[in-house]
Amino acid sequence: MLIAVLSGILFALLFLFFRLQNGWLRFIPAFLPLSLLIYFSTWLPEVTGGQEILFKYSWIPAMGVNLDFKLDGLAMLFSLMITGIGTLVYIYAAAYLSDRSQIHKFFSCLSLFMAAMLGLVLSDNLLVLFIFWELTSISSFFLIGWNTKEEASRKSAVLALAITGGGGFLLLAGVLLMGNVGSSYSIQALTAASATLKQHSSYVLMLCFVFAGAFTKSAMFPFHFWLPGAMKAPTPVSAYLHSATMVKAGIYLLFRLSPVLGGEPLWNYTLMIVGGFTLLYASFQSLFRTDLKGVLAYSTIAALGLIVLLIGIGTTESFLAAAVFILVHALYKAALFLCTGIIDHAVHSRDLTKLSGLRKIMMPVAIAAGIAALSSAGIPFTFGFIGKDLIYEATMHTGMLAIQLTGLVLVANILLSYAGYIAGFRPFAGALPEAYADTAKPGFLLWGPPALLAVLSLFFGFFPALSSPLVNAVVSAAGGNPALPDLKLWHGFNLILLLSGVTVVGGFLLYLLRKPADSQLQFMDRFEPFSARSFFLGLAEGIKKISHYFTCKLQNGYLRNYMITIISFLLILLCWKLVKLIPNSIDFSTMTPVSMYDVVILVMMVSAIFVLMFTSSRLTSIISLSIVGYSICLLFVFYGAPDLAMTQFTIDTLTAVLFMLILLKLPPFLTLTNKAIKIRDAIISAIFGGVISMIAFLVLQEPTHKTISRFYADNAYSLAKGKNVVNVILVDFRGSDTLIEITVLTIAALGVYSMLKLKISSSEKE
Amino acid sequence: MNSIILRTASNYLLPMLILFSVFVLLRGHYEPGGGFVGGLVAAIAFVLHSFAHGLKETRRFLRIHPGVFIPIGLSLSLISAVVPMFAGQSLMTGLWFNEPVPVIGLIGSALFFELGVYFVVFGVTLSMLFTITESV
Amino acid sequence: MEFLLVLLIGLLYASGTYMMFRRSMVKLLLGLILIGNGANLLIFLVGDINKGNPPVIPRDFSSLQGVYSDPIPQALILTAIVISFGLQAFAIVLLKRVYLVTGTDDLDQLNSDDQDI
Amino acid sequence: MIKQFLMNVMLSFIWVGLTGSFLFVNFFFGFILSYFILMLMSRDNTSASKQYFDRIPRIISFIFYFIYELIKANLQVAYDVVTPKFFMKPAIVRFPLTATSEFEINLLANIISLTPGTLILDVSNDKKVLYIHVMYMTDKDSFIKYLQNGFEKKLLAILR
Amino acid sequence: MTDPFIILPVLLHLLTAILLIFCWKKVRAQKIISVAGNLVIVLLAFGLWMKVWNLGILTMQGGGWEAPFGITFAADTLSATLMLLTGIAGLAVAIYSCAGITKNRIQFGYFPIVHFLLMGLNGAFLAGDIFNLYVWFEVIIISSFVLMTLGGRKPQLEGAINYVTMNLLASVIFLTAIGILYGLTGSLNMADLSIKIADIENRELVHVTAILFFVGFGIKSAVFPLYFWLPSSYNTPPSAIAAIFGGLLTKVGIYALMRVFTLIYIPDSFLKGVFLFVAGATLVTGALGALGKTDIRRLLSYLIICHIGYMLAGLALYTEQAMTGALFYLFHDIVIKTNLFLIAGLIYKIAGTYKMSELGGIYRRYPKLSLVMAAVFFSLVGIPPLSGFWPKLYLISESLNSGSYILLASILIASFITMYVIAKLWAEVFWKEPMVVTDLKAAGFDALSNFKKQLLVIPVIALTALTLYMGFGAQHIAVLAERISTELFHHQPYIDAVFEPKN
Amino acid sequence: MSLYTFLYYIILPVLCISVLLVFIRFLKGPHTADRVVALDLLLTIGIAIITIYSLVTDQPTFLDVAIIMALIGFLGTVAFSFYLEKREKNE
Amino acid sequence: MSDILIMAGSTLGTLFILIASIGILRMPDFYLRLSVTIKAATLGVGLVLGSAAVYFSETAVTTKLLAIILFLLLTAPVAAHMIGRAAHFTGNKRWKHTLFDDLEGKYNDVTHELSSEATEEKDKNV
Ligand code: NA
Ligand code: NA
Repeated sequence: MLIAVLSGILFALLFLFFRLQNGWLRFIPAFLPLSLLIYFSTWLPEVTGGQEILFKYSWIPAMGVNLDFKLDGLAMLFSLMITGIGTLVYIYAAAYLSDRSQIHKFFSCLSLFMAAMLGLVLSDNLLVLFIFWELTSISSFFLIGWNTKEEASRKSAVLALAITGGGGFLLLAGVLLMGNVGSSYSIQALTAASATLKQHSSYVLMLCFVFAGAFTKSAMFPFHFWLPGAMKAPTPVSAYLHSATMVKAGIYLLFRLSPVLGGEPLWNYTLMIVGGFTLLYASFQSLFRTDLKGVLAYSTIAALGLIVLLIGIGTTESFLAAAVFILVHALYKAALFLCTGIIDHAVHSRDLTKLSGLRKIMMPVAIAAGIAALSSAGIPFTFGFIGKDLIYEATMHTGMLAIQLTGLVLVANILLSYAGYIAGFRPFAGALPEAYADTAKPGFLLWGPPALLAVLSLFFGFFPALSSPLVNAVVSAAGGNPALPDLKLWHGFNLILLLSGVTVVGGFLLYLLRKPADSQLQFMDRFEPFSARSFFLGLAEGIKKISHYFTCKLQNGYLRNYMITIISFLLILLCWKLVKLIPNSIDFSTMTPVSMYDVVILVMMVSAIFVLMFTSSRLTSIISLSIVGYSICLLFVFYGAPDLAMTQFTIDTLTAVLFMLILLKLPPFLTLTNKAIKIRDAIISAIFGGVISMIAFLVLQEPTHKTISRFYADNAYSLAKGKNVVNVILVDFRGSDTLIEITVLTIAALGVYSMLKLKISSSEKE
Repeated sequence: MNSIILRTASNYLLPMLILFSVFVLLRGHYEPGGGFVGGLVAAIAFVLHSFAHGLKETRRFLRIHPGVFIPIGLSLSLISAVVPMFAGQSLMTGLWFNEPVPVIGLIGSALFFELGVYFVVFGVTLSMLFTITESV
Repeated sequence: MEFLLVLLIGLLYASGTYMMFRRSMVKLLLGLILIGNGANLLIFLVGDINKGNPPVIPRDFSSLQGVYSDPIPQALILTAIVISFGLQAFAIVLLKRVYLVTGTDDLDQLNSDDQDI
Repeated sequence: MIKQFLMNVMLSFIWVGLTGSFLFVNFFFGFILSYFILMLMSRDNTSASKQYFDRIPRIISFIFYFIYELIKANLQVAYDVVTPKFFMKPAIVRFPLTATSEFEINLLANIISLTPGTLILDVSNDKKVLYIHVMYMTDKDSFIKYLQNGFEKKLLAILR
Repeated sequence: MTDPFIILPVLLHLLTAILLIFCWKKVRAQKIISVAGNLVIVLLAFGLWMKVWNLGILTMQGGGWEAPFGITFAADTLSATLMLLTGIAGLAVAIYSCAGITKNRIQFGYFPIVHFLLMGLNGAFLAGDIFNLYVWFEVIIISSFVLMTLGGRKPQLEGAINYVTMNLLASVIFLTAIGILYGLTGSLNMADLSIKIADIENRELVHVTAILFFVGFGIKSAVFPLYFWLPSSYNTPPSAIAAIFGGLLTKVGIYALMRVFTLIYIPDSFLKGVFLFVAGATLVTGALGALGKTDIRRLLSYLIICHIGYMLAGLALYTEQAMTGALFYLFHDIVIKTNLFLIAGLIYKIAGTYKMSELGGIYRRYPKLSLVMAAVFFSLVGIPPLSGFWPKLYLISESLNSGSYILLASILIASFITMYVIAKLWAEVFWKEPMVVTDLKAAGFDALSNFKKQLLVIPVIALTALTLYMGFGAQHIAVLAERISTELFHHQPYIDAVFEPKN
Repeated sequence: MSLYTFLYYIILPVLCISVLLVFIRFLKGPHTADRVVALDLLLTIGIAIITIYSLVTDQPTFLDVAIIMALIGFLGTVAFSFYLEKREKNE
Repeated sequence: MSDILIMAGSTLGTLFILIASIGILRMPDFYLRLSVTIKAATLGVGLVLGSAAVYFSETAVTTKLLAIILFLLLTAPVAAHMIGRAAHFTGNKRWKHTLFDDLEGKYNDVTHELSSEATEEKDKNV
């Protein structure tokens, strides 16, 4: 099983390095999904028999991340769709893609994507599921942006990644939250702990996160807008991603988590509202599209909304309807996409206002598309009819909401039927324009896959019972009642049949009455500023602007502002703590008495500091600095630190010499800042000085036991054979410091040397 | 700087300062001083010389680039720090000869370490100042 | 005396920061040196200070007797002084180099590269 | 002359060794003692040795002369500094040198500078002239004479 | 356990540096010595790591003086791991530098300084004495100053002024903190401090010093609002230099924070709150800063800041799990940031610019190289199962556990923006066709000899391989990080190891 | 009057007063050269103070500092003069 | 005996130092200040050091003190010369009662070389 899942990834790597330019070699990759399809099909009997097949592989036990795969009905349904439609898409793509030199990379991405999808649907570990979830986002990023030279294509890819990936991060939070609460990432275990999860205080948060992930992925309103953009991808990609795989990942997740998180009103109503609204909105939107792919995109969004709605209803009937509709939709939508691709490939247009009469040059395509459209509309003897039936069945058994929901679904279904007709009939009906007359007929490898899909739609339409075992297994996996009767074509005359009829006829009437026209599109475009897409793009733009403003404010290029910020930050933190520590009185008795020479030195030092601060002469400032240094040196002498005094003195003198040498050719100080700024700076500085003083003072008050310096005082001579204890510390007790210290000096000298000697001219290349 | 008085003064101050620097270096373990101040004083001797005679003359007088003292001193310190490790002891462990030597006193790894410091400080200070003087 | 030193340290820090907030590179550097001095004095102060007893073992003794200045802060400051000498020297030279390249000492004009923000 | 000096030093060391006291004072005493012994021994010898024994008294007398001048001038200046009114008549004088070598000039300059009231500002690049700042200038020529016959002559007598 | 040889990587770096100084101006010899030295050090560091892994904490007492009287060097698992990673990054950079650094920079001490820098890093990881840590920090900053200014032109020097000033400020704050700490305890040994600090009654005062340490290290690790020096300087030096900076320099600040705030201080609720705020703000401001940047290295600079936030978040949450995440991120970040700047350098070599608007078409021209880079970029973003992903699990999970929803939001926002900007970068730099098609054959990457090309590419590939290992072999890293986290939070063994009587 | 009292209560204060006087000159300037001279004199007095201080505390160790000052303070003055002479007149 | 010597020496020395300090404060022009201070202070410090030598009367310390005196005697005049010369370059104002200045105009502005010519001497001598 692991191999089955990972084979896609392995092949992805393999395809990267083996070019497949020559003729028939292009079709070799199709054996990958095909063999996987066969592999998964072999498990069909067990799965439909109600078994759950488990495979466990240890990966990162430290984090509870294990490659646990579970093949149950739901996983099986999706696996079959992924590999089955995958096979067709592979074959189709091999024939479709014109740029042969890149085709191996295309298959690489596609295989990666397929593997990710398989992993997603098979994982029993939520974290692993998430990993594959993100992988689908990434691999679809590459697929959507396949036409790298077009800016629109690149933008759509980034947008798709941003939305689905962003949702992904939220989903991750949700997964981790579920894991934390349920103390496992195993879906099985979480299902068992379902009650705990639902009662937990963060259940709402959990739902928010999970919905964020699922809705972005499955293009629910208001996150739907990435999907039409993603149509910039090559058609095989659209067909694959938007019929059976990528967008269905969200659906899968909701399905999968229904038994874990579902059943609560919040879950159900959110899904119903979001799904319902998306359904209505998208199906309405599809009315106004003139681009074939646009129609398909919006009808896909609508279909996804419908499925979400069904999952939200949360009854066995609705699960059943959803499961069937997923399959129905996959079959007809993939077929329609593939047909669209053929048209695009042949006549280089997808404009519905221009396309017509194409049946004359591509009859098989027309038939396939037609059947798909019929299935989409739910004409009897197509699989779509069964689907519609079950949908109405489900909505009508929702108790209080039955009428509203059914009405909603009815309206939407009519619109969707229309979309199906438009996509499946319009390009083929009517007269063939001159321009298309001598178009070459598409090859078998192009029309074969959609035709096969159409045939399958018909097949299941005639024999719905064949799909029953699998569909029932799906329902039971989602937590519905497993004991369901087989699907039947004929339920007798009832309300549902009537509704189906209304749908079909209504859609057809609409199709006859409405002609796609650019004017309608332009009409809709007027509402564009109010759309979710505009909202999000505007939001992004706003964030960018804010960030730009903010960054400019912070990172303004003025060093002193940076330092003021840093010091202020430090001060805020320190003051917060120090307020509590302000001493009531100061005890001078324990302090060293003040002598005259101390005072003189201090007075001199303080004055020198002020001279240094306010002088306008550079030389005076350096001399003042020297005086400060020399005063410190004298203080060191007074307080018993001759070594320090010597060093301080030498260094100060050398620093002064350095300054002299450097300052020679520098301009004089200028008064550059105004008084207000100076006062502000002075206040901050004064507070800083005060805070440091206070800390120093507080530390002085604390009793300390200096055992270590006592040790040095006692043992410097006996153990280290030196009488100058400071020096003994420097070369022996703490000799390592000194070794490093001279290293610092070495580096500084090297630096000075290189900086002054190495001058790379601006013409020189780096 | 073209002053005869300074030039002459630096001629006799140079040996005095160097002598003094060695004095400071050797007694550091017993009284204030040590390799660091010693090195600085020695460097200052040459800085003074360069002020009086000009950099070219000082360079000629010194013969080798002062920067050469840096790696030599660093190696010396490093070696005196590392040698104890060959005896299986920690870095920087003091090793001492048993008998004291006249003038200097006990000789130990610490002295070589200080000598290294002396060289490094000398080389660093001088090469820095020379480089800067040249580029001014 | 400790109290006066505490105030002095505060003043060194304050004046150092004030200088660092100015626009001139030279002042910035002087400010850093002042703060460095303040830090050294601070370390010196928090070791026990007392007058006139250097931590040097007298001639006829083999250990320090009675009151003596804490040698550890002294060793620390020595190391810190030397290190900051290296850093300061480097910074001084950098200042010079920047001046040579940009022709200004005004820090506010040293942000030609921050356009792309 | 160097031979004599070395001899002198050697004898001082022997003295120190004999007395077994390494004190500076003891060494100094040994030096003076051996100086006189050597002087007595070398009555009739060459000019080189004569030079050595002549020079020491000259140095000593020079030092005393210097100290005398130092204190005298210092007191004069001190008086001027402490009293409210200034009696100074400062000037910068061009002083033609008799001394030629750099060392001589330097020594002379140092000594002139160290006595209050006079300060060497510079030496001309051809080493012929000193520029001296004088606090109490009465007559230029007599001042130059005074210096030439005073410090310069005595100093050159020691050095040459 | 006492082992004097833990210091060897440090000494070898010093030795190599000295050798390199002796070979001043001999470019070829320097290249060979540097690479050889780094290779030996990597092997040594690996040996040390194995030893620490098997035997536990190793110590060396400088001068043979018992703690706390001498200077203690201690290698626990964290130190050993960081030394190993530093060694690897150093080796990669050294190899890259052989072709990626101009001859005149090498003639003016590039390699010795790099070794000094690496020495400083290794030393800082080993330091068991707070003042010794300060001294190592100084080695690091002075070397970085030199590298920052080496052969610099205007922008580089302007950046250097900012860099130098703020780092010096940080050093002074750090030094002040050390002084105060000494005044409080009379000790400098970190293990000793751990004991002595716990005994001080005036807890508020203790926390005041803690704040000083936090701000001092905070500046070095570039957290909000102390990071200003980073964006204005990291984009200026040559890429090999930027790689060491980006990969290692800010991390040593984080290391110090982790060490000090587990061993010496136990943060109180106020400090934890500050950490949380700073971590969140770092994540968000760093990410916002990266938005809309058009210069690759400037973008990466902001991402460095942003991602420092993750590590700080781990510390801020102050649980073992969170720390595990922070450590994992730290290891991941060292490798990846080094690699990213090397990659930026490669891109520059190829296209002659860092401006995204002028770049393009890399994917078409160098598909395989691009894929290597893609792996790095996606690891950076944290696309599972690559290395940037795993640590976030810990962090998100812990922020959920502790109810730190603002931090959680910050983490998610930061992750999201990182992903967005990297996706945009990919689209711009790799997919888009370049606006101006210059004659790159003559000047750029293509003109280099095959050997030189390999010198540039091999380190990138090797580091990418390491990153991939960290992703797919996350189990190993996780176990390692968990062990370190435990060591950090239960530091009694560390103290025991330091005070172990001499045998 | 003991030697200690004499040195501590008379000599040291007088030296301190001298320091202050010189420092006033430093503050007054007016020319930078005056400041340099003041600095030089401060150093010289500093040497005297250290000497007296070492007498007072009976610690000859401090005299080492005085030696260094005597030797190296000179360099500072030379450097300042060098600067005064070499700089371009832009202050 | 030695105590009296020490007291006398230090008193005298301190007095000279005090005079130098008053001098530097009071003197009307730069050259006079320089002139007064450098030597009075040197003499003063010399005396103080001498008295310290008497106090410690220990070879090591005494030689040290003598060394300081020697250093001061060797360096102080040189320093004075350097500053005086520099001050002359920077055009320091002389006291109004200054009689004459032979140095005026003798420096080469570019090379800072000093000539020994006495051509203008007669004119300057007022
Ligand atoms: Na008078
Ligand atoms: Na005189």
